Amino acid sequence: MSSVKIKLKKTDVDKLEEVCNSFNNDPGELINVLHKAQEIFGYLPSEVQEVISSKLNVPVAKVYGVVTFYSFFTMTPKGRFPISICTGTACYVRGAEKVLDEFKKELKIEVGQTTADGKFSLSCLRCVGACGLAPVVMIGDKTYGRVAPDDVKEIIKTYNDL
Amino acid sequence: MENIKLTIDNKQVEVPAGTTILEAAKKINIHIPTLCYMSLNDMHIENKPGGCRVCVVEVEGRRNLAPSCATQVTEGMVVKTNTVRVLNARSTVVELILSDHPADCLICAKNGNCELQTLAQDLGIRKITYQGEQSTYREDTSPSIIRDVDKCVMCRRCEMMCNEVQTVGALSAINRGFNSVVATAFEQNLEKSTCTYCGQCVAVCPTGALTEVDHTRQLIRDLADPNKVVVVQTAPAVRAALGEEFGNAPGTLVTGKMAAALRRLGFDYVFDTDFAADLTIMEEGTELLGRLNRFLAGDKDVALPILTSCCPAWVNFFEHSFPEMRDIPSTARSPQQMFGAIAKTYFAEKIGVHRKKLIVVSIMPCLAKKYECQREEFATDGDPDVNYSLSTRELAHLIKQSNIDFNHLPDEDFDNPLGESTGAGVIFGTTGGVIEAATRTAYEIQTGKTLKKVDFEELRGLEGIRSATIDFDGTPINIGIAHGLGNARKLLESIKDGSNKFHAIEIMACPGGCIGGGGQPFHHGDSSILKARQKAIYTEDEMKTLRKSHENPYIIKLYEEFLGKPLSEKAHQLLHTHYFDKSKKEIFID
Amino acid sequence: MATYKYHLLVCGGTGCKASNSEGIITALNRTIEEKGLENDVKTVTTGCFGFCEKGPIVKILPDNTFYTQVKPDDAKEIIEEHIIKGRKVTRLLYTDPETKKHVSDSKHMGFYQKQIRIALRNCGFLDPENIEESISRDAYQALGKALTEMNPQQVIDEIKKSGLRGRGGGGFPTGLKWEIAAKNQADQKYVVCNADEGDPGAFMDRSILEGDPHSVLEAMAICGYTMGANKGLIYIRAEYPLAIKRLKIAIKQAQEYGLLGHNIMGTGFDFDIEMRYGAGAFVCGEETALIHSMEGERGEPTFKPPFPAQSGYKGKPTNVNNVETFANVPVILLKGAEWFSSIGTEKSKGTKVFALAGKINNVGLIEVPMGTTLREVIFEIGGGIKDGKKFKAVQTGGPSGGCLTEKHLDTPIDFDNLLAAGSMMGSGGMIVMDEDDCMVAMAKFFLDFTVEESCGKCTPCRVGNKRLYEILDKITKGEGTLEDLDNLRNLSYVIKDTALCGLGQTSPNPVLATLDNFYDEYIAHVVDKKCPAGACKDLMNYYVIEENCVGCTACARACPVNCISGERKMPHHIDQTACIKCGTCMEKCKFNAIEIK
Amino acid sequence: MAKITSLNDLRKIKDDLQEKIRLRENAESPDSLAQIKVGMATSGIASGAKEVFNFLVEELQKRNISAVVTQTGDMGYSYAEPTIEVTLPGKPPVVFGWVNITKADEIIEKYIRNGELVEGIIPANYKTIDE
Repeated sequence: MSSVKIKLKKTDVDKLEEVCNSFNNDPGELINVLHKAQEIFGYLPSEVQEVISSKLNVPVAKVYGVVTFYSFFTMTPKGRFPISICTGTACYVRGAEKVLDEFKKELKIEVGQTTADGKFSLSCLRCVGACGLAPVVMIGDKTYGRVAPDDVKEIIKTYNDL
Repeated sequence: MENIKLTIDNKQVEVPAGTTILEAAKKINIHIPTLCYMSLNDMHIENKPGGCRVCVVEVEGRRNLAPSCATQVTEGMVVKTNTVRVLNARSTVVELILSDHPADCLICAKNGNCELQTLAQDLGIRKITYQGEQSTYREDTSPSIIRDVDKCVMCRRCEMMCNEVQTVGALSAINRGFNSVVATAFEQNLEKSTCTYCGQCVAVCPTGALTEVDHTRQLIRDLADPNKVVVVQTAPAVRAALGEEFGNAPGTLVTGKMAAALRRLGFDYVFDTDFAADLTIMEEGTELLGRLNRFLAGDKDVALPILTSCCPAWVNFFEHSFPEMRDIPSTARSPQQMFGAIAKTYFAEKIGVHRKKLIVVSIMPCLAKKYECQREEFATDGDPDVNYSLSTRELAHLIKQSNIDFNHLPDEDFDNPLGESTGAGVIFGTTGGVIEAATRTAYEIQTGKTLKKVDFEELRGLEGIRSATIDFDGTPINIGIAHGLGNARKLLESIKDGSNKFHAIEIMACPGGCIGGGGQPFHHGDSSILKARQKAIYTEDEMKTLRKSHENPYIIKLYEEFLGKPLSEKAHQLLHTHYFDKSKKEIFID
Repeated sequence: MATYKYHLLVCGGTGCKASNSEGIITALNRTIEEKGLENDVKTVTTGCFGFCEKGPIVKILPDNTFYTQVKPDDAKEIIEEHIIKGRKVTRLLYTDPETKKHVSDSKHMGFYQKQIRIALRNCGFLDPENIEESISRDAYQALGKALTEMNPQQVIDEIKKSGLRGRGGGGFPTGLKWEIAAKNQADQKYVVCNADEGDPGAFMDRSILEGDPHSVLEAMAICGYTMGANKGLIYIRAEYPLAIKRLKIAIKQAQEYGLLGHNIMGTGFDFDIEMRYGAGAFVCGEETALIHSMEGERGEPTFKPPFPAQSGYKGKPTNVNNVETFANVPVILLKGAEWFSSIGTEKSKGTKVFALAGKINNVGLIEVPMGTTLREVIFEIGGGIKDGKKFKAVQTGGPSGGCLTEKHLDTPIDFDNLLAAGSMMGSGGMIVMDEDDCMVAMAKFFLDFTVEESCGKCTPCRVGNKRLYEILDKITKGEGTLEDLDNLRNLSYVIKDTALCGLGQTSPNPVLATLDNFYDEYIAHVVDKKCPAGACKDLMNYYVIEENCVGCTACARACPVNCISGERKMPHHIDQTACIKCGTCMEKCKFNAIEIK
Repeated sequence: MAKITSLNDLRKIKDDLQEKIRLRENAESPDSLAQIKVGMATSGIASGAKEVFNFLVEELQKRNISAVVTQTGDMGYSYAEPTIEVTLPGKPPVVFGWVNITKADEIIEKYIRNGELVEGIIPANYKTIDE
């Protein structure tokens, strides 16, 4: 958790409050609100959680408790090209771990981290349901199937050139 | 309700439907060990997440073991609480907890009072088979409470107290799996949270994960310093509980022994917060009558009901959660702070000591008092009116450290002039007491008549929210009482939406009032202890010859010699305060 | 209305979409337009065909020609050759791995031959975004029948009689569950569809929702009718964007048609459905955790009783079934309980969908009658083990299940047989492993999953599984002892016996199953410090085969830690104490002179 | 779209819509339906196979006869084109030659509907063409 306070854009805060209102500021809708908030901001910094807490009248500790419970929510900004490696069983037995290691090696970051230039972030997914293509890697919305460790360099290169 | 027959460890027992196996077993003196489970049944407070799995038992016909705290009995159920399977499972579970727990028992604040330690001892655990990674967290020290989260066993009692009972919401379970723990938002320090320092989390924590900030070392140094005059004040609830730390039955009054012990510890003056409680009644009662009379005279702008302000956790609570209502509570400072202000002015002058050389220490059943005496507005030139505050538990430790045989001490009296009090001051220690004390005085001042009976039974009890109407010689005065901040919140909401019309309200942050404070000897979930303490408080009141604050001769003298009259300018300066809006969150917006 | 002579079905399931099935449709449509065939040929985006291994799939009707691994570039040829000239594009046909012959009709493919598709009946057949296609295939007929011709108890009785059991893992009789929920009186009740499929390697629920959303919506309404609920909630993984999109479209269309909402089909029955999103927590597959999650809380399970049927969502009676269970319901009502119960085994009726994955030729989604043997599934439908390797084990039931071996291959699959064999049905993940898979590492993989997904509420799961994982980790690193094996077993039993919810109670299953079936492999790791499958990196050593080494020094120059030494043109040597087992030497060696032992 | 307000409504709509996927439904259960293959190699098309094919598809639907009409490549009877192969459920396939619209109509009414044989059968040692 970084202690650096970030500034939120007024328009984004307005949008977020709008989202809360659209759910009638119902505390029971916390998870739906968090989903929308993450769509707006890309991640859920503490400031965003504070806004949601006061709108929904849910203690911010509890908001944080919920955010840290679900792996889908993140408090660190994702890279411009978020890389997710499926580590479901089907991908595991077809060598996902080696692919993951290769990404770590190439990008010099660990799972959950973002490269210094903000370009790539690395995360793991549990089964995207494309087991026929195992091992599967997703970069943004694009899915790469049957990825071999040797392909990793090439894949990263296509994005580095963007 | 229908009864259910079952067998536990080959013994028949009949209990009402809805009873748990744990409760049914207790009925026939089978004590199944528990850890996360806690019930203060008289307060309707219960923690039953079924998470620790220490209380598992074998139920015939069931595939796996059943948590006895959460499993309700059924007709003909056959339960076994001590088979090899159960014992192996139980000790393995405790070993697992221990495997993720620091083994620094000898120097832990909870040593000897730790429920996990007792459990490990009772189960005869001699080694931890499953060793592995232990979780580590940053320690958090606030003015009142220390969080050593490494020792958290995820019983969730603190979380339940903070959220369900107190509705403060400073704590929540965070993360998941092995990394889950109870913490504050963003794992920041308590100081940055909405924590009121009520200390109820500390009161229920089974281990050393939540403890109070300890001032005994500092006190020992101050007592030894020949250049300092050290004055102590003791809150009313302390005398009703301190004895428990020395093996006395709950509810044993140890007022005299406590005074004797304090004197043996080396305090120069042993005074009583009860004196300041009487003073509080004078100020708060007068303020109440002032507002009331303006209201009765038709003044629409007057803020009613008046709310008591002697509980510091309650003050923190409304500053955080109801800042818009901060003109309603009485401006009277708490007895602790009134005492400090008078000690460092009136008394310091009297004995001719500069206030900076006078150390005022308080013994409180409370952890929020540690924070309260550090509030900037309660200091003159950086010198706090009350230097620091110790809990009942810390005092007990100190007495033990100083080789004092507490139980064989003679009963001694407090010193004067700040040691004299009436029964009204004593009952501040329990829920309903402050308002009863205020009523005794306000009634006589308002009506000019003497009360025939000073006991207002209608204001007493342990129900979370109570109300009563007192006849002030023809004028009905509506009084509301809430203890536990969750109940306070309900009462405040009802005032806000206009569904309740009270003239005066007493609020205490802790369930039971100060007798159940966060600094008291641990009740370990036994609410009969709280009841016994409450009874003791009323007994002490009854034993007093003077039972109304305005009859305290030293109070009368204080006004004559120093303050003038209640709400005088001097009284305002020394005995009243103002409140802050702490609800603002730091959210930067571009 | 144009009478199409051909329907070209293109799989729009997630797997095929990931391989650009959308591009295929665009290309097909473009060619159709170019050739002026708009009135003769219609393209349809359907749900998953199941045969994911060979996706993207394009199926041509009416002749049932099944084209595999189609690329957008193939579109032109398909239209020109197949549609215009009536000649099949042979190179796109499926080749039977045994006979090496092309198979044109999916009905003659081993993958489909043994399947009976009930839950998947419309997947790969209908356009899931078009309610009319569903209606034409009897969607909402069962609901209409229930509402007009049956009372709630009759519906429940029919479901009970069918023998349908929950497909989410527990196998609880569905009709009984409905009956309990119906009996609890309340002003408000809820029907919840559990679409938070969490098994890594199971994707049947997603495929049903993507391919046939209306069958689920209809079944939820039927369930609502039986229990007196007028509100349905679908709890779905946020990671399933396509399923979410199609569900939303389906709900909207059903509302527009008056098949959901107020006064359905004029019967006075109201029922509406909303979506709730999961956020990545496996434990939310457990119904109490799921309900807490829908209420905006941490998805921690709570002790039952009270069961959701008594006190569920917002404290109201709630019935939770999973997607596949619901998908079976409308067919049962239309075709009758007797028809349904004629399929399957004595105690497990109907079919089960499995996600077949791992080291198998035909990865995909299959639906087989209960009682089909593992051998049939793996070797007939699945086409056997990939690359001609040897079958070693099959993991069923995901992280909660166990590994079954050679000796279980002829076990007919049903709820009870799998349990008896030390595994479980789970939601239907079936991962096949070959000789290269280390079973200790496999158990560790599943425990890693459980540790990460444990909610942390109860001690055995929070700490116990972590300790299991640590012991397994030790063993795979060659640091395990025989005592560790005993400890693994004891701890596993205690966790099973004491954990709070199904996730915790079943989490040691992979450990126990591998201990039971592959004890030798554990012994090899612990005593011989060897990994027989050659999968545990720490137990492998690289050696130079002296006869093969020509002393070219390529390996020595590439070694990042300089642990290879030797004279030029002389056999080299690897210093085992310094080797970091990176494998570079093996990669660089052109003479096969490096081996792993 | 008007709302469906009764089960009968739903059934009616279903019947109306069924045409749209009849082709798919029929393909699902080929063994229980008449199967008609039209030889549509270049020579077949030149001799009018396309018209026959269209006629069969449309007329069978109009006359509410469930059948699967597909096209196939060269059947090997170029002398008799256009040729069609008709397989009734449970019967061996029969090939008809010199099929024009009139002939096709006759085949539908007599053979497909009633199983009566029509002139023009090619009695060769016929082999089904399939990969």
